[in-house]
Amino acid sequence: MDFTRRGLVAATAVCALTLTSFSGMAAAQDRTSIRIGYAVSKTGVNAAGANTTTIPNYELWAQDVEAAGGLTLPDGSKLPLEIIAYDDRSATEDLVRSVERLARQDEVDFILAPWGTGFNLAVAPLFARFGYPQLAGTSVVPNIDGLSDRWPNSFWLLGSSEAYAHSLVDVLKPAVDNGALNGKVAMISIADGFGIELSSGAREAFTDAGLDLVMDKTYPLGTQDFATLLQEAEGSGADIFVAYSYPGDTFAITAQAKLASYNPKVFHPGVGTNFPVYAPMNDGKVEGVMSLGGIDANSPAIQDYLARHAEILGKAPDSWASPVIYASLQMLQQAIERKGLDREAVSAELASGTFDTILGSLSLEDNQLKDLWYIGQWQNGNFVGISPTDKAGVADAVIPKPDWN
Amino acid sequence: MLKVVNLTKRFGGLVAVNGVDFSVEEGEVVGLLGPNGSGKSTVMNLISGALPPTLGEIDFDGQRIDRRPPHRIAKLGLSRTFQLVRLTPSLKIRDNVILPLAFGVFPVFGREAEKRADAALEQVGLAGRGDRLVHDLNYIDQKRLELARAIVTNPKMLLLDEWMAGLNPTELRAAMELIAGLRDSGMTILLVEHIMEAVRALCPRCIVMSAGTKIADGSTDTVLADPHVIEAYLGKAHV
Amino acid sequence: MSKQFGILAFVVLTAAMAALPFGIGEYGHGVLVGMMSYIVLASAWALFSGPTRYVSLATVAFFGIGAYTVAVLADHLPFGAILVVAGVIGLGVALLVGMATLRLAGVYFVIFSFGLAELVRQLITWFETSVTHTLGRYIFVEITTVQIYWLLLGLAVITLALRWWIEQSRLGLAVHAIGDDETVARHAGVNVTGVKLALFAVSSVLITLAGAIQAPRWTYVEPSIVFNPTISFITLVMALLGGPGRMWGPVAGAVPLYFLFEWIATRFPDQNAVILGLVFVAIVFLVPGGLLSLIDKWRARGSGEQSHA
Amino acid sequence: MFLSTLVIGLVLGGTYALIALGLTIQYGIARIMNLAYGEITIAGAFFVLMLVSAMGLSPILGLILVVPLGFAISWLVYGVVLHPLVKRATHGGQLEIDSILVTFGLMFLAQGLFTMFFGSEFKGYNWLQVPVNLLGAKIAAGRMLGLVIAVLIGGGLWIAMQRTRWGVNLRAVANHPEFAPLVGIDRDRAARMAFGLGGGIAAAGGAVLSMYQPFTAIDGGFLTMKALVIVIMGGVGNLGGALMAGLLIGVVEAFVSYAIDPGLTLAATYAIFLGVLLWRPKGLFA
Repeated sequence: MDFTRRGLVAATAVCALTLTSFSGMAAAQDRTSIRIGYAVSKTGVNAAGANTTTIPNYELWAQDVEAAGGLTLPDGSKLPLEIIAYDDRSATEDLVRSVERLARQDEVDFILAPWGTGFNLAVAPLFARFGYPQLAGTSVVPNIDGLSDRWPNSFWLLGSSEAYAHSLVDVLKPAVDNGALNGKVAMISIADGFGIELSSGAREAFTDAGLDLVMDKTYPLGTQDFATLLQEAEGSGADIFVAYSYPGDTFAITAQAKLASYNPKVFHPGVGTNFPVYAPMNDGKVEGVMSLGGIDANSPAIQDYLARHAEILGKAPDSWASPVIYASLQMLQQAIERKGLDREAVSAELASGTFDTILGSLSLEDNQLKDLWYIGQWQNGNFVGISPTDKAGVADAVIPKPDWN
Repeated sequence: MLKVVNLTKRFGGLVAVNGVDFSVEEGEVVGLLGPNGSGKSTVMNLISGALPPTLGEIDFDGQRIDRRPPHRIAKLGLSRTFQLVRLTPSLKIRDNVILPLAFGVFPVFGREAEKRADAALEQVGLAGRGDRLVHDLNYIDQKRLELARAIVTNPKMLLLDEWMAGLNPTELRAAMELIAGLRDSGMTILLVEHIMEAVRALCPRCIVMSAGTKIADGSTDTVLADPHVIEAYLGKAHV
Repeated sequence: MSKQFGILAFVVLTAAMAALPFGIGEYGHGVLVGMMSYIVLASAWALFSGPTRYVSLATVAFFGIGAYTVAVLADHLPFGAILVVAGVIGLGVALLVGMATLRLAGVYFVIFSFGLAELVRQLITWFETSVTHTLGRYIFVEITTVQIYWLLLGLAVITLALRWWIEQSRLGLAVHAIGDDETVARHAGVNVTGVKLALFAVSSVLITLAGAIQAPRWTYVEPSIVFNPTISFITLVMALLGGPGRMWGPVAGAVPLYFLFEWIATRFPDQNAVILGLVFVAIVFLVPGGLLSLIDKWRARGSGEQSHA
Repeated sequence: MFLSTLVIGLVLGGTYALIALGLTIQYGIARIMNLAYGEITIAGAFFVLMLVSAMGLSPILGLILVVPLGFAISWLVYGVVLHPLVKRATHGGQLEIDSILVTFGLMFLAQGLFTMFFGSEFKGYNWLQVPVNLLGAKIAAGRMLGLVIAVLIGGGLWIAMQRTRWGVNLRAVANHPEFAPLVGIDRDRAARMAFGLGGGIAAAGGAVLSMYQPFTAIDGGFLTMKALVIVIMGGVGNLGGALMAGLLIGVVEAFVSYAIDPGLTLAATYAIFLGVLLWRPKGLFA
């Protein structure tokens, strides 16, 4: 029965390891800094997305705050930031544990949201339980209204899948009505949370608007070749091509569409179209391509943001989630300035206050940011917002899209 | 005890065993001879179930056993050794011997199995070494262990595949005594062997194969004097 | 030492592990869940792969099936019943797959098991997108982290007890013999296919349950979340490091590696992958053949004292 | 539609085949299951990207330069990391486990280094994105080039394996590793050579890939798995088999996507692969 002896040794080791790893819990609150923590996918399958949208903006904001001498508190004093960043390795279990660590071991003052729809949903109950506000800037979720009831501290800033679908319809419908488009839609979507939510929202919205969905296919993660799908889309005779795709797919879809001289009157691929690399990757010949998001290129605040992002981080931000994330940090900053480090009060302020951000003056309705660019289009080298069509600073949609060259 | 009818095995285009018939009566010790590549080991593998036959029928102790998996054939009371010693080194020596007991037709495990395993080890000359590792054994002792594993279940029939190959003269004598002891206890044995001394001493009857077919079957002296057999072994020039 | 003492020590150890969550914070609970999860996964993996030496990368296929079952049924059945259903589904898949594949050997099985995990993930994704049109699913089950930990601890106890029971029983002989030489085992009367199938099924059910128990911690699951192939690799590495041939081997591999990974992830988040890679290489070189070989050396030195085990 | 789908499939398969060729050599001759194989491919892609975007050189020049580089790196990796393991292994099973572990570690290491140096965003450049019309399918010239290079390398290697003494030696090691030393072949040298050669081909595959497809620092894992599937289907060490299996997978994916459901293309790949494993574990073309 020698296993028992070894078992005891193992058990002792387990206990020792576990206990030592929890000793030296967070240091006393001597308030020489404000501790901000976050866990995002620095590595793994989500890293490409997180490193394009979330991480650069967290870093940019931290530098901006530092340059300003720290975060201002209600009494006018300033405290520097102390940033604690973890890598969730693109695994939810690691993310959940990192957030627990930030809240309970590091005892940070605020936790910034992770990257991605699923990951934000996965930690929403934790943020709620620990009482941290969650400013989710990279989540497109369905049935968004139920979420803020369930987790009152959660704020969903990138809109719902239904909103994207309706905004797209708002752009398309007038063109269909005046005969510029034939009203047929070919849609492909990635078989992943993002693609499914958006495509199911779109399916409904298209039908309601009387558009004819002549092609509706999903493709799995990891698909590299879209030649057959594009062939079929072209063959369907649809004037409107919509793809709810991920960045790699978006690039491939665009490249292959150009190759095949497939030039539908509306060409709308998914995430990645709004990435800065999209234009140079296509020799700048992206005029008229539509997608999710957009910016008001004429806004001085946005121009300043773009310039600082490029100057400080050495690369341009994407034109969808990046400004939203940066604006969410400004909201957090201003809420802290008004209410201090009391997280409950900060959450309440986020829910009800009005904030001055690079996206203009923002306030949330039912914990959601609804005043947002849902659909954008490449026009003269910028990915500008074209819908909601009644939003200030809106650009007119160019339909039909000009030829690829 | 064992009856083989029209046994045939093809590997792709190669016919390793071609329509072999023979039978072995209870208590008999029969030598299976033939030059290298004549199909002897394949016959052993077909009987023990290691390979399925292409054609033919094998009956053992009144039951048809071709197409049966080896573990079910073993349970009927047919044990074997392998041409190249095969043991299970992650088990202690005694456990190597207990294995077939534990999975016999009437499984024996625990004290009783240990007792019978130790008895079998003693029988083959490995008394008191049950707790050692297989790696501690030299070649002859590994062969002994393999034999202990084969006989511990007290099988009705034993297949020995060149069990005495590679032994020095002293070891060979000991090995022959062991087999003789088994024969005297009434065990039916079919053995493939190249050592003529052992064959003459142990087997009253021999079957000779060449190129997959049976070329002789009869009393050892007669068979070994048969010109066909000599031709098969030594080539035409010597006839 | 007697068998009674062994059992007593095991019970005391289990009680101590069960008491661990008291007095440590919620982050500690999360750590315990992660650790216990890998203890179960590595031990269950080794239950089949250790003695038979089949290197399986199908861990996440079953883990994901468990988690996904919870996601599908969370609103319809009580959690206990869901666990039963998950176990049954895991068993069914394991038997089906096992019957088809256990004659593959060596690296072919490795690749097959990896392909299986991918196939399951692709099929579930396709089904969800094309048939139900919902890929992500919410899991709202009222269960605390500590309760999850206790469930996993119970599963770990069952896994280790099973391993112990197998080692004591005649099945243990068969299992080791199969690992050494299947032909010998067959000719000794062992129904090799049956034994392998049974082990594969038991191991798979345990892994399925581990996935099911943990699923409520994530709130929201998608196939890409629960069928993350890294889980298979980490499990494999932990079990191999500790030594899958021994009852406590996987535990001995899982615990230090888990803490090491955790430490690296929190201390060096930006160099995580590089350090992890170097650690892997270092383990292979500094602990040749894994901790297993060290344990073998101890065993060789102390083989006399083991004789009455 | 049938013809153009076939052409699309063949072109897609060409890339798969090219990447799988190197792995089948590594795995067949050096007997190392190299889980970090795809990282050499990605390293090749990054190398060409640097040449093109930082120095403005032609990707074709990059392709030529990257082969000896991939060879050298793999040759070194074999010598420094894998050779000691081969020498140490007492039986095949241990080497198998050791090499899985160590190359898995190398995979992490390489992905970490790529991320540190290049970031984890999508990288790519634009080159030869001119359509070539082939039997009704419009294919990127870069992609066509991939197919041509795959066939050239595959064919060239096959001829070298059949006709040269060097190739005969390598094949001898692949088919009968235990007898090779008896006829005076240095197994270790052959293994190192094969590992390097495989690395060279992997890097070439990366160079070709970068010509028409954006990539990230962690794409190597997918490539390794796809290559592994093809290697097993084609029969380990079988160059012609890898070429055929790569093309076959490409064609199957194209037809499933076109005729059944794009959501099932990858499922179909794995289903066929599992079927082959069960039906002919030694490969379709053994």
